[in-house]
Amino acid sequence: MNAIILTTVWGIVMMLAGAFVKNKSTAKYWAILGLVIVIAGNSIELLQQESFFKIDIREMLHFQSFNLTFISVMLVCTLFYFLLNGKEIEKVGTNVFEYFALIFFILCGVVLAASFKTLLMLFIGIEIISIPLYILTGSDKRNLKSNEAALKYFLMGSFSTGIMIMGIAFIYGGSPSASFFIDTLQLGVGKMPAFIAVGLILLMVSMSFKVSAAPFHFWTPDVYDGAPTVFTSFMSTIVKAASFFAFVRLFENAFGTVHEQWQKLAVIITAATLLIGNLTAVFQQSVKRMLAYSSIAQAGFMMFALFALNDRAKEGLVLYAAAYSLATIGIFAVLVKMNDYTIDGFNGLAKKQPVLAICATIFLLSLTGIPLTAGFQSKFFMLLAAVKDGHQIWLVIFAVLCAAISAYYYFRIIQAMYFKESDASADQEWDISPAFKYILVITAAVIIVLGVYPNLLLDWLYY
Amino acid sequence: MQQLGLRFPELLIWSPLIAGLLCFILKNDKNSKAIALVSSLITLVISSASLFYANNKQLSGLEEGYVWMKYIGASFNIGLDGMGHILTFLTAFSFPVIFIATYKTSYKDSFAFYGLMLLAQAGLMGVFTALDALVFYFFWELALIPVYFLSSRWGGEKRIQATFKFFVYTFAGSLLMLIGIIYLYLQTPATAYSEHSFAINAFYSIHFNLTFVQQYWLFWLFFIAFAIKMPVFPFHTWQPDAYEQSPTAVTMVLSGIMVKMGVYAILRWLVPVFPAAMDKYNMLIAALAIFGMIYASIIAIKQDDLKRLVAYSSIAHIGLMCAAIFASGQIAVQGVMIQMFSHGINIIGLWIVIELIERQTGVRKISQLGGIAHKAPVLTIMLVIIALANIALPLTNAFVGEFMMFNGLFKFNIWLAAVAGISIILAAVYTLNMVQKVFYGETNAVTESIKEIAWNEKLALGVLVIAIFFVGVYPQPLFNLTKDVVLMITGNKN
Amino acid sequence: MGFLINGLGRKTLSKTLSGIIGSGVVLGSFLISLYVFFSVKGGNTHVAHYFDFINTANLKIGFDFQVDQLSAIFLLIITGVGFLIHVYSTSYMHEEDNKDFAKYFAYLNLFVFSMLLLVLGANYVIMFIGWEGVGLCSYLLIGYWFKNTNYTNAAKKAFIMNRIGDLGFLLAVFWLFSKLHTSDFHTVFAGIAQLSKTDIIGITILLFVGATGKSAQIPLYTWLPDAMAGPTPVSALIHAATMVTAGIYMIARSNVLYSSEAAEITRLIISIIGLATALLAASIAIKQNDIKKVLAYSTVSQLGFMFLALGCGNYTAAVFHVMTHAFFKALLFLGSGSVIHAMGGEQDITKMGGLNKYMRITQLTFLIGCLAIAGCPPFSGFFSKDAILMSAFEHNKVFYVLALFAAMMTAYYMFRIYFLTFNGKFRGNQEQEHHLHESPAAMTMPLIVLAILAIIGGFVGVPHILGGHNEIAAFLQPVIPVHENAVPISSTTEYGLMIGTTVLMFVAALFAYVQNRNFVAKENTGLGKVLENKWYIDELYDTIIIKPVQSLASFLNNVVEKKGIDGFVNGMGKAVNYGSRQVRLLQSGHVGVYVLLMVIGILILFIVQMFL
Amino acid sequence: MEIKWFIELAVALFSIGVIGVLTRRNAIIIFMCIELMLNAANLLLVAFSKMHAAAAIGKATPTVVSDGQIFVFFIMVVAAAEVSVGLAIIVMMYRNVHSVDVNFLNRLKN
Amino acid sequence: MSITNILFILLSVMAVGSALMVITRKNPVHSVLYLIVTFFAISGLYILLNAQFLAIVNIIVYAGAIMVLFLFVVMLMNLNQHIEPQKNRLLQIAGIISGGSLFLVIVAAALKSQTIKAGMELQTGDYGLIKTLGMVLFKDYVLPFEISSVLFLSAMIGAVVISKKEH
Repeated sequence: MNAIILTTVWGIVMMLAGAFVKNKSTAKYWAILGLVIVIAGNSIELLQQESFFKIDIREMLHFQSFNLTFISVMLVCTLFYFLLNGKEIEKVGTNVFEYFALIFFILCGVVLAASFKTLLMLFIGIEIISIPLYILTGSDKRNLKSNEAALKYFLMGSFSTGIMIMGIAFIYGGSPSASFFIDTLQLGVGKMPAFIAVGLILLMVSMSFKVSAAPFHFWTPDVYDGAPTVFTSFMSTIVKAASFFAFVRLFENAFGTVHEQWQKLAVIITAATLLIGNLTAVFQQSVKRMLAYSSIAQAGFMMFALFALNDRAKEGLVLYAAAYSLATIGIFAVLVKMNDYTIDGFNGLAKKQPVLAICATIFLLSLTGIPLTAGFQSKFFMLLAAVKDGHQIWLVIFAVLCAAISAYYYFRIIQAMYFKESDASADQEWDISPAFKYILVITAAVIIVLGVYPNLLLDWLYY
Repeated sequence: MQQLGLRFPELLIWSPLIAGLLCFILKNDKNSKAIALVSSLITLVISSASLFYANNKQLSGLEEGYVWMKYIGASFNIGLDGMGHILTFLTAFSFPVIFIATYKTSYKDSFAFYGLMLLAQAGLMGVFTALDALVFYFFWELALIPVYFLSSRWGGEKRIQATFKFFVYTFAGSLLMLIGIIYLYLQTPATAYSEHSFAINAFYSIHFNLTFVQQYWLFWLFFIAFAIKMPVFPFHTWQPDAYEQSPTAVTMVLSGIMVKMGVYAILRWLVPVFPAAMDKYNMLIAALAIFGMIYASIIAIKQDDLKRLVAYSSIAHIGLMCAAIFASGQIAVQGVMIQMFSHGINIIGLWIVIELIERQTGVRKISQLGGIAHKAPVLTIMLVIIALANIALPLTNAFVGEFMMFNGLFKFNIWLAAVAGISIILAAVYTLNMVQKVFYGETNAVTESIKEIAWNEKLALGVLVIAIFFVGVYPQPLFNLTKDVVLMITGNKN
Repeated sequence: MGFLINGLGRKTLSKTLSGIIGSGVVLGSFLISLYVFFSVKGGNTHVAHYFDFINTANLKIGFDFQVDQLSAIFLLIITGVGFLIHVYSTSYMHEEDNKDFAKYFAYLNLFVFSMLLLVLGANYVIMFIGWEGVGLCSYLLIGYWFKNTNYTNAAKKAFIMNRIGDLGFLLAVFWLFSKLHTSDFHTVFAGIAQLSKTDIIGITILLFVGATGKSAQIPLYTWLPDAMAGPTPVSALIHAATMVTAGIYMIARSNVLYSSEAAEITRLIISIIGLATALLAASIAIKQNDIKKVLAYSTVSQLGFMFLALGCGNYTAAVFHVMTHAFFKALLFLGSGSVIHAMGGEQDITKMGGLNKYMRITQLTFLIGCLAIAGCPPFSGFFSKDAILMSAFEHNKVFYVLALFAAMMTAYYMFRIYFLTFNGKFRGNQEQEHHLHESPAAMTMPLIVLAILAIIGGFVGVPHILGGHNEIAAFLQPVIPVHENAVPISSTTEYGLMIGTTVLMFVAALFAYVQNRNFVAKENTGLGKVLENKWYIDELYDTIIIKPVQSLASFLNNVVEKKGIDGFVNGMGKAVNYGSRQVRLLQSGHVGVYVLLMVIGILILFIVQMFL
Repeated sequence: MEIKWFIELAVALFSIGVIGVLTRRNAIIIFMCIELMLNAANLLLVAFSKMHAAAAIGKATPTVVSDGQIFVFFIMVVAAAEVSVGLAIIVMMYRNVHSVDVNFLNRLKN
Repeated sequence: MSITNILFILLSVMAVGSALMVITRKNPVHSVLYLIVTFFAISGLYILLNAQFLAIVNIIVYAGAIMVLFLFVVMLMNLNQHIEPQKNRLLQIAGIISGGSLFLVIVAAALKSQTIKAGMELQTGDYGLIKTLGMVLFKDYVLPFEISSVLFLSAMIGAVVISKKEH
């Protein structure tokens, strides 16, 4: 609850500051300050299990250790994001304060999506996330790619919103309590009613859209590619992870008891996502677009949480969210510093910028799922959950083969950085402060610490 | 005192790990060489010392291990038994030898080179000491990563593709194994902390809870991972390329020790875990391994590149080990134990010689070399001894192992043993061919400039040769070390 | 005993730096052997256990040595002949520089060590260690002049062919292990009752395969003539006197197995192979012009005789022939070495002739050798060969006739080379003629000693019928029980055969003299050409074994490995790449298509959920 | 009257909206079709709301039964917000390329 | 047939018919106008469903504000029917087919079960009045109500960010 209020307030503060503060380069400090406050507020709530504000009438939101921890993870990831990308956000356009304000509003939506108890809150949360994102995607106004991405994202996003509320309507029609509370569907273990079934499918479609699971992923590569890179970084990590959390939360609480009846849908989506994400990423020449496909591929792994829907899956999802977000934020932070986004642009980076190269390597290894990185632990938990579920072992095998394919495209970057020579002419100006390097190293260190001892994070889930 | 003995496995991991990180932190090209050498010698001392505390009777780590991921039942549990002792000692022994032999080779960014080498050593030590499936998997992968970087960074012309193929191949295999591990884990009984456990002892008793069908498919998940690592036909094609393209010091690690990971893993994590599947598939796999052995031997005849030749020879040797394991008799498995050690030593020796030749002449093609024996008699003598050990001449180390493995194989199936025997002949053909063409005959323009080897190389090769003869003549210490573990693995089968 | 082994062990480790040390230690071991011999003669056989070579739960192999009558004889032969040859070598090899000289002796000593290991081993494994060890030394010594590719090829060939035999040996050992769990001679022989018929046949045949490799029998004999590439003393020691007889030793040692009822078929095979080898090799030897090659084929042929004896169950005769053969063949080789030395390395007998004028001692000793090998009484060869022929006669008349024919050929080719070398006119060039000289004492002394042995060596085995006691048979009695023949041959027959044989030998020798009195080099035709080209056996092997293996290797390497398996692995990568290129086309960039695909996705989900 | 008719009507409108999205190229019309889809959902919500209200006669509290209508209210809020942002994006696009044809949007593909 | 049924049929036909016109008219202005007609029909249906307040809001917000905005933009861009050439015929057919199947599938799925016979007759229609809804909205739903202000804020900022001219 603290987080919602504080993000909203600070969003407004940023907005007003944008009107009154002339020096745009101070925006990032404002934002970091605000975020620290939000994190503090959230941590206090996590520690005390009690919010400063008690206005949640009819308990439409639900806060306990589990989702408060998740929110903290997301907020901390955002902090890393701000620290690494603050300078780059300034370069996108003139409305720097507004961008930060929008990000704070998105965070508010993230918190809602992580704590909803009714479909209404889910809907509002998702929309609060989506609408600012449309804007951020299109924020590079002169860039036609950015425009195109914004329009595509907007049209398809609205389309999925339509599907979502259609689904909500059917759920409402089938709800015996005539309300939108997700835990009052009283499904029991029998065959679920027709309205619920239709609503479930439509909700699954729209949530799959949000987390870019195949075959509803088509917006992802184009939007991630077209959006300003700093915002791609944000939307492919925190937003996506939050959507996933919402997705799993919704299906666990609302439809958990009839898990077997819709599990096959999750299987189809998972398999398709893994296949398409990994396969398409292989051929990409642009690192940015490759990372877009890789985010689809990673979504395939996160889909295991939905597929298995047990304790390990939920823990794994949180871990995955942290690992994936940190690694992707990190790799995007490196990417933003490059002039050339193609894989060849990374040639010889190890010589020119060894710190960047080694951190990027750790991020990529984490994304690949090599032990000692958080990426491995998260994949491990996902596999554990999926195997524990006991059905469809073939899907798990398929997933690990896809993970092997993923090594192919992630390692292309590592190979470029370390084993290939750059063109002498291709050298560029580097705008890298020591602080940036330190933070990058810290990010990498966090990934390794989580990889070695994931309980640092997981213990909080049951605090 | 017993507690002290139990601390050795940790030291074996920490010593190279810390030294490796030190190399990276200092970033000093000069010192790193010395750091590497000193730390590897320290590791050797630790490993030798641990032999005195060898507790062969059973696998035992620290009482509880360090509880690592408590509620999923994984603990950082490491320990050594006879097999672990042999392999950790091999690892500890090989690295100083490698460092000494390549002391004169200068690598670009050598701090990174030595750092990664030491990290690889730490990973290997971890694999050989892990008593917890998850820890094992961790190290299994960790050993791979430094080697990947070493090969890709300092390797030959086509290194990137070759090592990447190697990496993806083994990575895919080990992920399959991960699924197997998870599946098994979920069948284990609850412990004090958690629903299930990754501890090795839990895995060993798991087969009582598994149906035969489960055992069968789980067996393949594990076996493919190990088969790729060893490698066994038809999963071997990464190997010649990887060996060819890697810098020789790394190839030594790869072939001398890393392939033993596969053999070790089969003995530790496959054979005792799936007895029913062993019974079902032993014939199939032994036949496959032996086919691969002959196949590799025949191909080796045609190789012109020294490294590829040794690579195929290694595939053949590993094929025999694999077949012997699946022949599943005590004698055969005992032979495998010895052979793991022997093969490591021999093949490292071969690589050192190849490295020396390549460094001096820049050539690895058999057809372009010749007459080295005039210029470097000591090198030649060493090489001949090592080559003969490689073809298992009596009184060299490999004879003992191969003798026992063939013996076990013969008990298992006469025809398999007979067919496998052909490889003895083929091994002589390709090895002697190589010796003849490279070392004998007249010198030519390429070999004209070759010089006698220096003290450090003499030292390294000398140590290896002594080891070859020692094990060849008096292998009993190794038997004593591994006797119990062999019994444990093979159970009551003869 | 420990003393003996220690002495031998030290020798191999301390790579001797001069021939004197080399010869000295062999002399030392010879003296010890003598001591051993006499102590054994006094009935004092002994098995010494040194340490456990392999000792595991159910495999125990000790590093054990055994001295009994059989090994004592071989000990004497090895160390005695070995000593003489070491002495001879000091002179023969003096042109080599210091380092190589030392290396040579080191190898030679290593050889003696391995050979002793072979004959002293108390179980098959130790025997095998020596067995491979002598193969290795043979390899090293044949390829001693490693600059010459032909020589190294020959060395390689020898080693590989030996290895083929070794495989047989090894399998036999495994067979023993799998049935009896041991390879100690006495336990194996004691446990023979536990072996089934198949076991015995399998084991004996496999052991024999091992013997054909080491002792150059059909089909694995071709390495021995090529092995003449090594220095001549080496040929004398290894490829005539000692190593090649290892096969005989092994079978004689295992006589318990071979004599058993079940092994009858094996014995038959051995006889046939031995006889065939004797004939084949002798026929080839007739037309060879290289003096050492002739001797080599002669060796093969004589080995064939020994195997014939073994096949006929007369182990004593075989061992006896080994002994006499060691004397006279070493003598012949050393003699030929002396000739070659004098001729400055020339080995072609068509380029020699009339050497008797220059090298008296050599000529005389060589003549003695020829007489001995041809089987002229009372030279040693007569007694041993006669024993073999007798047992063949007892066994099978056809064998006897064929063996007799082979013996005649022996006489023919031996005298052919004798006459060509020493009689007639010198056919070499001027320079060589000037160079001709008698060899130094270090070379002639061993010749003389061996000549004496070749003359008197036969008297240890004079058969009863000639008033002797056949002492060797008596001596070997504890190891090789004498089998009484079911149908004893009458004395008359035996006398008749002996005389007949002797006469035929003389005829053959005379024929050789007549034919080669006035030698004119001419092209061989017809059978002669076939014989000169050794029945084209090498070419045959080349076509049916080496070439197919080579092309199979190429095929596997280029097609199966690169295109097949690796092609499949790389094909996976390519398939992923291809799939990637195709799948990304779905990402067409058109919103309409995206939404359409999404709707289709929704439809699929509905259909799956609702109607499946 | 049965709920069935309303479901059919709402789904029909929804599907017409989907068809519109699929077949038209003008971004504005596509957006209008999406609005149509939203309205179809609204209609369904209201219908269900009445269905629940009818079922709740005599046993339920009135606060419960108006949930559906409240939701429609929020959907309208969201739609309004979306429209403002969406039209702004379309206008921005139009300013740059002077077209609202979505088929021009193919710089990003593969 | 009661009056409600007749009204229902009339309004349904009107809604579906004008919706079809929306997607078939080439001229965007016509489409906008037909959409307004659809919204009016839907508002009529709301009244049938005892949602009087929503019916009014629908007309005010949708037909009034939103559609006028649309119309405004269309006019502003001066889009007429010539701008939009025919779309790929194949894609159109595929679109119609899949949209039609979507209708069939959802309806079939939703009405599959025979238990859905719920009647919708209601005697008192006061629960859709502004008074009732207002109470619910500002008591129970005050939190989402407040939070939706964030939505509007961000939409506002967005519109500004997107539309503001940069220099």
